[in-house]
Amino acid sequence: MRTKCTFSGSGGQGSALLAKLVCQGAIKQGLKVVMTQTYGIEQRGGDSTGYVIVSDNFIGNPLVENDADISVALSPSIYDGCVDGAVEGGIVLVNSSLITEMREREGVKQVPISASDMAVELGSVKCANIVMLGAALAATNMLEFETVEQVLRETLGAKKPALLEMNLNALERGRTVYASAAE
Amino acid sequence: MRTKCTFSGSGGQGSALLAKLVCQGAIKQGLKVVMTQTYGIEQRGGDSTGYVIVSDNFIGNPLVENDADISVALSPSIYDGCVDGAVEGGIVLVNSSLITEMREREGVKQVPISASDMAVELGSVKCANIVMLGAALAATNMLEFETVEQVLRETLGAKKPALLEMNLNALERGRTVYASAAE
Amino acid sequence: MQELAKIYGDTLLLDKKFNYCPGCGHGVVTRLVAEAIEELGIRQRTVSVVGIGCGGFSHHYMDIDAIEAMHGRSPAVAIGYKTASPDKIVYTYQGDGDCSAIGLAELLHGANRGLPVTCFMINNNLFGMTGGQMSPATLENQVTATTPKGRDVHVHGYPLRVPEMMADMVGAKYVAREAVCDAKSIRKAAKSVRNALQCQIQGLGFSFVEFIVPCPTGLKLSVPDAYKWSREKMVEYFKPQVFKNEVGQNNEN
Amino acid sequence: MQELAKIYGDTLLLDKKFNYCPGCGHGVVTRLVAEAIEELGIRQRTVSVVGIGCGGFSHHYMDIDAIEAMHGRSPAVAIGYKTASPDKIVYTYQGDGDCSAIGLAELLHGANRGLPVTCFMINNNLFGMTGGQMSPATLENQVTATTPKGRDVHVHGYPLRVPEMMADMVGAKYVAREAVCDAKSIRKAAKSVRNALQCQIQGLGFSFVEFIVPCPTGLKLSVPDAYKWSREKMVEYFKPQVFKNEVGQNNEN
Amino acid sequence: MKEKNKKHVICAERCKSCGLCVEACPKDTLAIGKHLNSQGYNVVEQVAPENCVLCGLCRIVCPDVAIGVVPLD
Amino acid sequence: MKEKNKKHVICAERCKSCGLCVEACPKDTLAIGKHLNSQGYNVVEQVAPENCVLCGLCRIVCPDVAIGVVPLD
Amino acid sequence: MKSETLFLKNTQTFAEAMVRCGVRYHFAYPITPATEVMKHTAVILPEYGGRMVQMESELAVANALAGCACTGTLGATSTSGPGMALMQESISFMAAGELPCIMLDAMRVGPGDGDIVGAQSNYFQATRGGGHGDYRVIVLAPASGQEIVDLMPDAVKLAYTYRTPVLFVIDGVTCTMTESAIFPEAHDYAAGFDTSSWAYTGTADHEKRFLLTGSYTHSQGEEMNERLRAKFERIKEKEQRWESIQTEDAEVVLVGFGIHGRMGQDLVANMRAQGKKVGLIRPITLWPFPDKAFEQLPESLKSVLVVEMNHGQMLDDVRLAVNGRVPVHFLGKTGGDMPLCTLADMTAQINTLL
Amino acid sequence: MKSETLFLKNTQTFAEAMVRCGVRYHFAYPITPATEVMKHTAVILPEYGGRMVQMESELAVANALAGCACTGTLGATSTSGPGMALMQESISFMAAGELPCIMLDAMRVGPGDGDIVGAQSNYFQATRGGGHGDYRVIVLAPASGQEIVDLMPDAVKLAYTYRTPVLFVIDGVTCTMTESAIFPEAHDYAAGFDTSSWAYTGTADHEKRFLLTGSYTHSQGEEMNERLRAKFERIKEKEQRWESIQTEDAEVVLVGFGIHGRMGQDLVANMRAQGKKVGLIRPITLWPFPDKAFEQLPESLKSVLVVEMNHGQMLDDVRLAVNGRVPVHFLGKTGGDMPLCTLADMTAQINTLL
Ligand SMILES: Cc1ncc(C[n+]2csc(CCOP(=O)(O)OP(=O)(O)O)c2C)c(N)n1
Ligand SMILES: Cc1ncc(C[n+]2csc(CCOP(=O)(O)OP(=O)(O)O)c2C)c(N)n1
Ligand code: SF4
Ligand code: SF4
Ligand code: SF4
Ligand code: SF4
Ligand code: SF4
Ligand code: SF4
Ligand SMILES: [Mg+2]
Ligand SMILES: [Mg+2]
Repeated sequence: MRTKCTFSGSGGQGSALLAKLVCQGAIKQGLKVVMTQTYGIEQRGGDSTGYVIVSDNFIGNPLVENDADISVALSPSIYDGCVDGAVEGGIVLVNSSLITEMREREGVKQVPISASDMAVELGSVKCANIVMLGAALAATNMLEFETVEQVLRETLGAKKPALLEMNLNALERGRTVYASAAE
Repeated sequence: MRTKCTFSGSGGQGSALLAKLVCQGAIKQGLKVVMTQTYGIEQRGGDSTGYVIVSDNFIGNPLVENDADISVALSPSIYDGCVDGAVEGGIVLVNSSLITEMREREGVKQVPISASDMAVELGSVKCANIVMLGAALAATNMLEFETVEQVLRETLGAKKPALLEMNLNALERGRTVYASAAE
Repeated sequence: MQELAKIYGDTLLLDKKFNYCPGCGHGVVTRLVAEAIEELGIRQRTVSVVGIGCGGFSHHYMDIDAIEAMHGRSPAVAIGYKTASPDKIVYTYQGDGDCSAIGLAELLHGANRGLPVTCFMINNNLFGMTGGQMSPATLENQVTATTPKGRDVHVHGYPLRVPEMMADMVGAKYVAREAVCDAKSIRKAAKSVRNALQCQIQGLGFSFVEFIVPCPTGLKLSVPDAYKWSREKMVEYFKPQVFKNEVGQNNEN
Repeated sequence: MQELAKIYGDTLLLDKKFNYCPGCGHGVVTRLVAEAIEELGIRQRTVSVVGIGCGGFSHHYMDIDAIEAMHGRSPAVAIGYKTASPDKIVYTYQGDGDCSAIGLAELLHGANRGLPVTCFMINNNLFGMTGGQMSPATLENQVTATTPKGRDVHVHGYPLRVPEMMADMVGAKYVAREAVCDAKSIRKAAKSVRNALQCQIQGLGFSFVEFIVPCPTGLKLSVPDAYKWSREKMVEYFKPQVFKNEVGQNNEN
Repeated sequence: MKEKNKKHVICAERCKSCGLCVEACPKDTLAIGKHLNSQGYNVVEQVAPENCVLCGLCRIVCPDVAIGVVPLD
Repeated sequence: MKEKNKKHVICAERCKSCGLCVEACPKDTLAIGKHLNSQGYNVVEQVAPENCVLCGLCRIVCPDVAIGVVPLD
Repeated sequence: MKSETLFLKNTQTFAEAMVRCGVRYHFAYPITPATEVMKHTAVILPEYGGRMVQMESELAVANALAGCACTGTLGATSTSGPGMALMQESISFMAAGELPCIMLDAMRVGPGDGDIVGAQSNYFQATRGGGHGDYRVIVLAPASGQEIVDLMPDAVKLAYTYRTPVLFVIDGVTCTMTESAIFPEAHDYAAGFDTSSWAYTGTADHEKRFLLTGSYTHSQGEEMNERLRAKFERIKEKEQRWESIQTEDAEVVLVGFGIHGRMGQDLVANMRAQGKKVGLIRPITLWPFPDKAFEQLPESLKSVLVVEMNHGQMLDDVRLAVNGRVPVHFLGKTGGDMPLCTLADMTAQINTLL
Repeated sequence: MKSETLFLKNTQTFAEAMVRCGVRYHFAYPITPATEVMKHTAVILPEYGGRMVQMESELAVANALAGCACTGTLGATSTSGPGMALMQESISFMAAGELPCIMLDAMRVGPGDGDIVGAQSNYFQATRGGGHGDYRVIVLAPASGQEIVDLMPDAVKLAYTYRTPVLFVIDGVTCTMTESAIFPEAHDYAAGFDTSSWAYTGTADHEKRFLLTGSYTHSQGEEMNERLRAKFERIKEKEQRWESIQTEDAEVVLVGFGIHGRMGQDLVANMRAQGKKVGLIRPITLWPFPDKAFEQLPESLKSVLVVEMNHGQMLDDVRLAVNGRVPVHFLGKTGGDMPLCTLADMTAQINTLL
């Protein structure tokens, strides 16, 4: 099994962290994982995308070349790229709090999730990425939900217990919301 | 017709000038001519050799590669190289004032000429090279004798009339002495 | 923007937003250079030779021709240019890394040669563009991306003072260090920019201005803190001063 | 030779004749360096990093290991060496061209870094090895192979004074300019050679000595005239002096 | 002491919310506002325009040429 | 004022006839001689050895380590 | 350091690998995307008693590296194309002087200063050199973090066995990729080599030695060149490395190094699954180029496709190795948001050749 | 300057030729055997209103040359291998920035600092480059003083037509040879080209222009590379130059450039006189390599012999051009008192192949 993921957002939305968490989960489960990033001159902020491939065998081609199985679009500026970058049959999770206009693409399932709004409800707009992570896990089954919970515990637990709580809730919220949002 | 010449001596003996005069003579006669030199790091004095090829058609190979038709050896340090560097049937003019021990090489005619002594007689040891030039012209017929006289006149005439006189004498002396020296 | 354009004239291209980080000192120096070009009326015959670094973008905001040289080589490029076109005004715009690390030889030989070209060195005390590594101007014990425990002066030497090395050079006619850390120092810096270019216009010889500017991103400080740090720490070691001024011109305001 | 060997000890290899030109100042400096190594007892742990130029031959006359670096890069090679082997004594022996033309950046950054290495710059005011071209140290209006009408300071700048540029560098602990133009100046120069190496032995920091020496061949002067010219013209512009001396040691004779 | 024929302007699109002008203003007339520009920065605004003396210090310090005092027309 | 236990030596093979020692000698005891060494240089020689004060100045200035004052043995 | 699995950016993997294999001094100057290596060694080298020394330029870096090598100590550097250009002088010097060291070119787009996205356009620079004279350095092209780790001991051994710089070339895409690699227990491979027969460590225990690459007598120059020529021939004979996959019955063989070689593994699997007879040759040493991989190409072979992240450089070496036996095609690009050909591009191209 | 015949060292001939064809600024740093060029231009350029500018290093030279080119003015430099190594950065920059200039590599022996005697070991450096990225420069290899003179107008035209550095490579033996050359009347070929469409001369008469080879958007990088790729293809198609002698019925063809090509002329004459069917291909452009010269090799051909003053560099290009049709042999040496194969060596080798 091989799952290709794209996590995109604007500076500060935590798309790179999202990618990293998936990687750590994969490693925990003994899967192969490769992460690539668009990278730019340090000073320019702007959009960023983390690409992750999770697989149970050696990953030759490390590129996600417009064949993402699951794509998370956190901000409007990268929305188009996410839709175009999905594979036939792929899923795009759309942060409908910010992305208000969606465009159809045949063969690609787009699931609007008001991640930023939910995140604000949960305590901080910063955990919108984690809401999306929960949804992405629900959408793909590429990782065990518990593994990622564990990863969150390990990375945040020691340093920021309050944050951990919020993030675990966000993860759960994403998972549960996915089912209904995806009809 | 193509004549390959080697003019060798130690620093200050004027072997490069010798080569240059031959070149100028050749140009005057509308012949093709190429000069190459051994060159070293500026500061080291030491031996120097000028190679000249005079020809009536385009000179492809500009190297004198141990096939000198005529070779002038002004000092002992380069004598061996001159003998080895002559072609079968070539002539080596040996400055017997300084080169006291000669070694036989079959097929190469070696002609001892006490050029330095003659030069001293003529006014300065410095014109030993011109004595040899006269002999070389006599030995080869590669250039008209008069052409070289003319070159001397043009190069020395204006600046140093006294020197000119001496050098013309040296040239003549070399020519006449060659016949007898070569038996 | 339209409104601001009135006071800036033709040199500054205000329709292009600066893509420096918020608070970046390059923004101020870029504006000062544009203002001086405008005031001196040399826009159409001025060519900028920018270095590799964040300041490499500076020319995009001005209506002048520009050459983006290889890292550190702007002074040599400027000399070649000026040799062939002595009537043009040529200035380099280089970071401290570009100018005083990899490009030190070209800068100092350029200064010593004394051709009338102008070098501006924007000293933010680290390599901004590549992500905040130590530069020759990084202070003792300062933590950067490549000095995780602070600059160890026993391994990497003390911060390098550049205009000081030009003191003895006859061909260098205007040499100054300015700070761009508050309104007052910026006003003074503006004067040095004009003087340096004036020095070239008058054909006197080489001119050089170093600007102490903050790089909030590289310093990993808030903008106000970065300015405060520069005003306090940087200016203490790199003392602003006019080392040499042979510009005959009387410069008011 | 055998007899002279007695007074020189093991460092100088007197069975190798110097292949410098008659009267060449490199001969004197080479001897002074060998004498200092001998006196300081560091022969077996000394490594010479020579530049490209006539002085590149200097190590052949000493029983020490040597590295012939690329043109101008000796200080960087020495720093790499010293980093890996701090217990060794490493000195560079470079011409003025090697050291102050192509190699200026490596020299100055090396000096500023302050690692205990020693650089000797033998300033004969031109490129000797390549046949007498202008160097950074060539005097105003001096005729050389590449300045047939004399050095035009408006094109090629004024002669470059090197140790002056190190004045401000904390890491440079011994900095001097000496002349090698007569017995008296040679005696003084000998002291600086020792001090510079002593500075390294004590681990204080970077040390540098420039030597003003004549190159009769390049100057196209007789040996005595070349010395006279250096004593008069060179020493006037390049004033011998000890710029910095932080060597704790008391140095007699 | 407002100078005549001049006015204070802010170019919202250029502002990067660095706060330097806020710090520099001798009359505390400036503050970072709530409005986001297209670059995503909260634009600075004059909170007490009546106090502005048109001294131009904000212009001097602004690294983004986003603020200043201009002739009235 | 000759120092005892010392003598003046010239290494003929190393001398390059530059004349610097001749110039430097305070007692004018040195001169370029007629003898050619294998390098082709006229070797310097002591023309008035009796005047030599073994001061060693010739050694100091010689660029070819060809001359000097050495212990008697 | 015990054996462990780390999930790192491949530049960091490079740093970890070289330090764990014996590199103690890392001389460098920042340049994207190589800078991560020095950032990492600045942190870890002190733990090993070593040091990351940031120099003022790549010229100084390369010469300090040479100086370090002269002591017999293993040093390294890491840079990208513009920096590599500035190191050419010293690389020629180290090749001539037979000085061992480890280098990394984290390849980015050129020419000129270029862009920071990945490329493979320094193939010529790496394999033919831009320095002076006849010389070669060993060039290794790992295709993954794991291969960086696996090749490092070899790199150190090659550097010392042949006394030569060993240059890793890794495209910027692979460099900035993050993946897992299993690190074996740390081992100082350099320490296993006795350098006392050549290192310039002072005359206490050996006769005077000197390193000359110039100002010798003419005959010494020829000797040096003949010695090097013989060494290079030896390396060519013994040290070619490559990976071949299913070439035995292939109709088309894909040739790619680094990331394209890695993608080729997937490509072969995909196409074989469709019954298409495609094979792969992935050069691991770029110099010596694995000519031997091309010696027994099967009768079935119709053509070869070279894919590079440049405009055709290794292409020359492949054509030299194939020597006219079958047509050699090329697919390559550089620059842009997607600076390399995708698996889809490669697949499409191969389909036209089958 | 009227037409005249001069008997000069070929380095001086180079200086005269370039100045008579329009070079007004010569930036250089001394190095044997190229120094004669700058010595000569220092004397003659002022007479033409130009200037020889001695810089502090080859790095500075190459960058000053780029700056000069930015004004649209024809500049030149001359150096030898170690200096060429230091110019690689800027050559890549000029190629990327499409800046015209004239350069000379008076080739001496390497690697490292090397010896001052002649060599041809910078063939790779010249044709493949040691700079960063995918780029090429036009490389001309005259074989005599007269050919230097004859190629110079072409060189200037090529530099401006294609906006590219044009590099002459001449081995040190040929450089230091003295011979006659007929100079046609002086003519400023550069003046014939209108540079106003691209030169960076200030915005008085054009819209803002800027020269970028980096820090562009990714897509600009790809555009630059594609533009250059197309230009290089155009040059390859249109600008191959070579001399072929009696190849029509040859059994062995000798391939050599520069001095070996020139010696080959004698060799063919000698061997043909003996009834031996030997031909010669003498590449005059090394890049683009004259592949076309090898297109119609005769049926009679048994083998090709490449002779170089190095250890086999052009050999690659010849093998690529021959592409396996006949065996390609190599004869070459570098260094030593006689740094090249003699006519006798070449003749002996060919006799074994006939
Ligand atoms: C030859 C070379 N080496 C390294 C780099 C990478 N590089 C780009 S910008 C830069 C330094 C930038 O620092 P600085 O000059 O201080 O400018 P800043 O960004 O701080 O304004 C470096 C090292 C390069 N482009 N070329
Ligand atoms: C990169 C490079 N450029 C140029 C040269 C040629 N070169 C050899 S020595 C030298 C200069 C010598 O002058 P200097 O350093 O003053 O030493 P000197 O011979 O005068 O003692 C030059 C330019 C070289 N070897 N390498
Ligand atoms: S990184 Fe620093 S220097 Fe570069 S734009 Fe940002 S603040 Fe300015
Ligand atoms: S050329 Fe000058 S520096 Fe070189 S050895 Fe001769 S005198 Fe000395
Ligand atoms: S003009 Fe002066 S008073 Fe008005 S906002 Fe700006 S700084 Fe404040
Ligand atoms: S200084 Fe300029 S950019 Fe900063 S907040 Fe004020 S107006 Fe905005
Ligand atoms: S020791 Fe003194 S007195 Fe004797 S020869 Fe030498 S310089 Fe003259
Ligand atoms: S100084 Fe030395 S080399 Fe010169 S003449 Fe005297 S002994 Fe001979
Ligand atoms: Mg900086
Ligand atoms: Mg010198």
